[in-house]
Amino acid sequence: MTVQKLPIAKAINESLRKALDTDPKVLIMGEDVGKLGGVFRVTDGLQKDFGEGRVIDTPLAESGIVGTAIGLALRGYRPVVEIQFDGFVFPAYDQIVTQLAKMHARALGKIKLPVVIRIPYGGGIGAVEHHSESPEALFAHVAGLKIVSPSTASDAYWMMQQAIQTDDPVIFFEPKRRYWDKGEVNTEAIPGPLHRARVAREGADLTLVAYGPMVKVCLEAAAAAEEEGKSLEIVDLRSMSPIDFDTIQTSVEKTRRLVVVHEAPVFYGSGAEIAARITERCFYHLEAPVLRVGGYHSPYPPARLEDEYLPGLDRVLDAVDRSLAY
Amino acid sequence: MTVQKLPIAKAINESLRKALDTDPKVLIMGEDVGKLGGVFRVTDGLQKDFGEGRVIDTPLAESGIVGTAIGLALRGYRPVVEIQFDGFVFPAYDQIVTQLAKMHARALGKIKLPVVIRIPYGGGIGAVEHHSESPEALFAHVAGLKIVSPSTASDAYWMMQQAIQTDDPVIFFEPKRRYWDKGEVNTEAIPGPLHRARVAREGADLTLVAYGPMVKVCLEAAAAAEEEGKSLEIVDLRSMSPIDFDTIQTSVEKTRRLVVVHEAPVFYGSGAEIAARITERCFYHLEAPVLRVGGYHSPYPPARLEDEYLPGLDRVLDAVDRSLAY
Amino acid sequence: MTVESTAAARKPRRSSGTKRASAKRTPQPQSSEPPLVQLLSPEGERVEHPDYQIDLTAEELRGLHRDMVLTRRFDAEATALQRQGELGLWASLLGQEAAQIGSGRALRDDDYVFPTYREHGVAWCRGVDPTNLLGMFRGVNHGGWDPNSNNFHLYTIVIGSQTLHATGYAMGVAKDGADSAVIAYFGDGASSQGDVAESFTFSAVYNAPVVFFCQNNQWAISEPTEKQTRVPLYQRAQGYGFPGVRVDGNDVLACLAVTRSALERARRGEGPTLVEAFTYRMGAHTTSDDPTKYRADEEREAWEAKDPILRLRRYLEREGHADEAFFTALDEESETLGKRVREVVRAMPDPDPMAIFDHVYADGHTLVDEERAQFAAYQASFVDADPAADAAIAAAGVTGVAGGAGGAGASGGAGVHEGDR
Amino acid sequence: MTVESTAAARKPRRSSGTKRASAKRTPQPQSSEPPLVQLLSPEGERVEHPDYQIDLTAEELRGLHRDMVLTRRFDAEATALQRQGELGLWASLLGQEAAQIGSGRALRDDDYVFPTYREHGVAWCRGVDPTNLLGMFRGVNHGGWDPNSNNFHLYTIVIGSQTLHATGYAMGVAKDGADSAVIAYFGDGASSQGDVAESFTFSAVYNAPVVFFCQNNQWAISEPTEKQTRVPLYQRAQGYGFPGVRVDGNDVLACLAVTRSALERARRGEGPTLVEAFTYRMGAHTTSDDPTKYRADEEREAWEAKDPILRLRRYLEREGHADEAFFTALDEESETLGKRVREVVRAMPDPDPMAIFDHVYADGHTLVDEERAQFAAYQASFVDADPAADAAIAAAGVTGVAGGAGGAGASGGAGVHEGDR
Ligand SMILES: Cc1ncc(C[n+]2csc(CCOP(=O)(O)OP(=O)(O)O)c2C)c(N)n1
Ligand SMILES: Cc1ncc(C[n+]2csc(CCOP(=O)(O)OP(=O)(O)O)c2C)c(N)n1
Ligand SMILES: [Mg+2]
Ligand SMILES: [Mg+2]
Repeated sequence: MTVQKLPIAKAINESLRKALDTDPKVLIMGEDVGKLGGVFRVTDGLQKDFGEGRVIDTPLAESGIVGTAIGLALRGYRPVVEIQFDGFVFPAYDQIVTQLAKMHARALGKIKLPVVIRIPYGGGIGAVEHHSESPEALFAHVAGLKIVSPSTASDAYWMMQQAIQTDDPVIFFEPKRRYWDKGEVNTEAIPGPLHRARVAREGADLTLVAYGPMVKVCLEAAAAAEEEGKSLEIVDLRSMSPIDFDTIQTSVEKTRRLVVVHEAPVFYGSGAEIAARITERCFYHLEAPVLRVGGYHSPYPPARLEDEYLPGLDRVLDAVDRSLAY
Repeated sequence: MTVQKLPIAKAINESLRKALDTDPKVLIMGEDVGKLGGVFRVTDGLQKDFGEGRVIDTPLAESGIVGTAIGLALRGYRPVVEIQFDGFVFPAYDQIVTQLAKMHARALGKIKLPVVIRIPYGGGIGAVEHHSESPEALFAHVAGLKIVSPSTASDAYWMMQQAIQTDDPVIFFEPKRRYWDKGEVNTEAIPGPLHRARVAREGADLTLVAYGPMVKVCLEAAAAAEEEGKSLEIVDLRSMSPIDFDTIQTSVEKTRRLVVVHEAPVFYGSGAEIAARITERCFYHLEAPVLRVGGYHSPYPPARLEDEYLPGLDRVLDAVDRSLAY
Repeated sequence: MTVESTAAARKPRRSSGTKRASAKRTPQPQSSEPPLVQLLSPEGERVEHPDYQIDLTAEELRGLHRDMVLTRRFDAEATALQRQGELGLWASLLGQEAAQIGSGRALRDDDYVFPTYREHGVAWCRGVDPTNLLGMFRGVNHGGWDPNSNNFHLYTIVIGSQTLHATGYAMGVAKDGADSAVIAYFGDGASSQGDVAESFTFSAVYNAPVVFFCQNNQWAISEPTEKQTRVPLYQRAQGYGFPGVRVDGNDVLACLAVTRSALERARRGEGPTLVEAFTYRMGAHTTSDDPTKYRADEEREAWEAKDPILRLRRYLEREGHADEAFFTALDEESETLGKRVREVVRAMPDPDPMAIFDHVYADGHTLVDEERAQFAAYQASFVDADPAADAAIAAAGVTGVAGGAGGAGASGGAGVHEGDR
Repeated sequence: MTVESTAAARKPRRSSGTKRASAKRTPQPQSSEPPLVQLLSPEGERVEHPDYQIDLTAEELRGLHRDMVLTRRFDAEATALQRQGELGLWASLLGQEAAQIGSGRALRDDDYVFPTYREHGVAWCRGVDPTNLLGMFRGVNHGGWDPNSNNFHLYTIVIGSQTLHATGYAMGVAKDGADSAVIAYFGDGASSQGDVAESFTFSAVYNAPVVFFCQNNQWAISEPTEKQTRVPLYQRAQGYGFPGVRVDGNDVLACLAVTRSALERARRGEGPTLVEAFTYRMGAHTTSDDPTKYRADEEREAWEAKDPILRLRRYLEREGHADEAFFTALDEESETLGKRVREVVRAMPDPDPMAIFDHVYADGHTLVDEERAQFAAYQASFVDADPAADAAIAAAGVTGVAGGAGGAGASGGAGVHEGDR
């Protein structure tokens, strides 16, 4: 039997290990990914076992990391790049947006860019500035990139496998405050498609859509709501580009109410896209406007304020109540 | 009398000239802004009249341009930075997002960053790659920045005056394919607030929201629709952050239908934010879902396809018809 | 179009000690001027350099001349086609032929090239059909040739980005244990971009087999090189721990010798080299540019005297390496090339609008599929009489004009606006 | 807290020709090792350097010692406070006191500093109350001191960014015709960032009065300097056209002399200088880091012998510049400082949640206003019995729980979940 109970960080580690093991073209690159194993130890032990030629400590330059990963991909490698924290991806933004995302189309399909960019993201770990952000919308708007985020150990393992196998650039957002949450990983079960949403809990009265770190909060909210006699369905989005609108639509046609929850600021966030499109698809089904719960239009606050800033159980249930009140 | 008929590019030129003239702290910086006057001649003649100390040709490095503009602002200057084309702002993205946008908050208000970043944006000029993009959503999601775009010569003149006077960073998106469109500029009339939307045409049956280059398309669509007996109201948004939702709401409460039009890709675009928020605000007023017309989820195509890619009269009217059919 | 492979590029670097009759040792430029590797004077005289020897046959020399002449002819044709409205834009390499042909002919087939948007001469050396280069300037694609068929990457417009791609590619070459090398082209303006500096860092740290070939044509659109640097650009390499050399960019022999030496160094596993080819942009930045706004005619005139093609021609004639028949035949070949380019470009069709949705992803994306289908239905809606259109609408799976529950209304109503397209 | 201003920093660079008794000319490091400016040996002996003289009074020397000791004490206290849970994180400067105090004391009041996140010693020299530095590490703000009150900019976490701010600021200084200078701190790791390279380019081209002070502490978290560069970092400057100098970063006198000289050069309008202070990060990268994962204890031990504080103390003692009473008093002052820091930090209140909405913009933003009001109403909704809560809800202008037409429903229903908070 190949079922193990693993923390999310370890599940990713195992998935990277397997990829390194099975495909000699897979490389790990990033700051401190070698001996240290990354600041979150996600690449722990990999350099020791696969060598400095496969697990590469890079100079401290994100544009350089992504830019050289593109070059390596052009040479036939499959680099898996680590950006140390969400707030440090921006020096690489130009390479990601103008080169990585567009080069396949620029070449009319003649070259492929199988690059995975791993980004530990989100807040809740009491960190200093730039270490707690959720910039997924800034990538999802850009054609040519695929954007995913697991919420469970199993998804962490399998989605990483699939991301590495994908011939397109994938930005893999890792919910850093869930790194230590354990879950079962079956390393042999064939997973569903990378970009399909998952109904994480069935319910009848309202649909909550969330991804990454907020899935857990929504599950807790649903448990609390149940005690009040409200039945919430939870869709774990898993992929922010593409978005599996069909699964959300099916759920909303049943529950007739939708609340989207994410850590990222609401303004121009992924909730907006989901609200707009689901409202279009389910116009005659919706009993209430799609409501959004997320970050405010402010810089991510200092750690002592993050509990107030981050959507918690109460903020989610507040939105649920507001929706149900329509 | 101080009313002149000016092309938009010239209106901005006049506005920059006035700012240089009245405030010795105002600087113009960018690639080729000096002798050449910029590739669109928007800064034409300014270096000749104000000298190399005020109108500064910079090295070819966008991060450096914005980063040094931040330093100059900290020293008390008010830099107006030109990014040569929309697609070349990304090397500066880190400085804009992690520094320019956040520094005022980081200092708990003790320092101010009055930096204007001018970006000629959008397509329709038959250009090569990276010269036709509309990246406004990638900035509007970020707190600490203000995002505006004029659609008329008068707004070009006055909004630039106001942007320069603002103590916050402003990204000033200039609709490059409208640079040569003329309009009346009254250089003495006191304008409305920078971030207030403008009803560009009154109508009864449906509201079109647009900004920058698409306002003209929407006005033409409204004229065509009128011949078919449909009365369209047009809101020129003018500001993408903040968004004047009140003006849109007032319009939609009257017309009960809304279509948002922009050149940028629809997916995660500004139309999503407007659709989500207006649906929330006007849930019981809307007779149809808010529809969006914009770019596709693909890289901006080669010039010979841009007429198909860019929302034109027909695409707008198609959405109008779809909305009215509900 | 086949491109003559200049065999010289395969010769060992130090072939023999024999000197050409005309070779003489000229003093290197004074110390106030940065040292410049030159093997052919503007007057077409061979000069020797202690570090760079080259010994080409008459045929090889004629080959270089032919490359430069045909490249210039192609470039002129492209400029003309832009004037005629066949291209939206053209970035001329006029004046930079020696830098491009010299460096391009130093490459082996298995080397890999990362160009900017102006390396038409290098493309020529790689055997890329020059008409392929015109697609992006015509606006029918963004490049679109297969980089791997000639080891010539797509043109990169975002200044400096490609230097990192080249470095990464070279890191891969080293990993593979191959002995080929990579060359990255960039301009004097590009030298200011952070990406270029990062490529220096990465290539030095990983000892990547890459040659950075900077064509310092002294202008970045309207900005002279003084706006980018206080010191000659080749000096930058030293601070990153690898050698930099300045070469006369209008001297095809020197460019060939210096690039070859740098490539060999890379192959030997000794890491990167920066070559600064000191040259001049004889034309406008692109056809959209008007250099009279910012530079004096005299500057251009002074550089005309250093013309790279004239220089080699003088040498060929002086040495008797080429006769009148050669030049006449070359003129004819040029005209044939021009004619062919003209014809191919004029016949180049506009892409199918549906191409907007092609190749956005290699492995597909549901939203692209959905938008493709909607677009097809929308397009089809304009041809009301055509039964295929209705089929397309149906196939797209969008609901009818009535806008049924759960579906976005289709575009049926749009037909009335057909006349506006 | 006032910080003693070391008057030495105001003295002209070349004060007199008199040499200290202990001064002797030691051979500079061999050619295989890069030259390193040193004025005080690890054993505390004064050595001379042809280019850098310094002549400090005993009082000035004691001042430097005091600065270093108090900085180290403060740093140790902060580390302890992190262990106690009072801070979320701390980035210790242990081992870098000489680099920071030496360079910090070279500054004039009207000079401007752009630090990274580790310049606690420089902050000390600027007169920034050290407890101000702790807010961001405690998580109550992101910095928040007024940069202009001590000409000490906020800590910058995004590696390298501040070098461009410093350059721009220096461009402004030059524009103003002021004779002050700017100093930008960064690390060996940061040297790889494109922004740092761009700051070299801009400062050179505009001849900006800025000193780039790189503390090469040989580690960027777990990566040794070899992962960033093949050659000593000070050499990088040359390729951008300005001087670079490597100084013994554990020698406070050398750091003072070299920085002062660079600042004076900037003031004279001669442009930027790069100073590489060769030092060692004695502790972990931050309190979150575990260096045993990646470096050997012996390395640290070797560097302990070069300790910057011990070195100056030995010199003071050898020269009789300080007596036991001085050191005892300093120990007491240290303890007082530690105590005060402890007390201030423990008393540091959490910010008001409403602060989330403060200072996002200088001139306001309607969405921030709206979200502030909604948040206030939401917060108020948890205090059901409090009439002020209802007032807040009403003031926020949101409609009632019934979700009337055109309005988002308010948060009235949330009170039931109060227990979960
Ligand atoms: C990042 C970026 N910024 C700006 C531009 C606009 N631009 C195109 S070419 C050019 C000048 C390039 O000069 P140089 O590097 O010397 O190359 P050259 O054109 O002389 O061959 C500029 C500013 C661009 N393409 N990319
Ligand atoms: C752009 C960016 N990337 C990554 C990080 C994470 N990070 C913080 S400190 C550090 C190492 C910095 O090393 P160095 O510049 O030598 O300074 P030191 O910490 O040694 O003082 C890294 C990688 C960051 N803060 N910013
Ligand atoms: Mg150039
Ligand atoms: Mg370091």
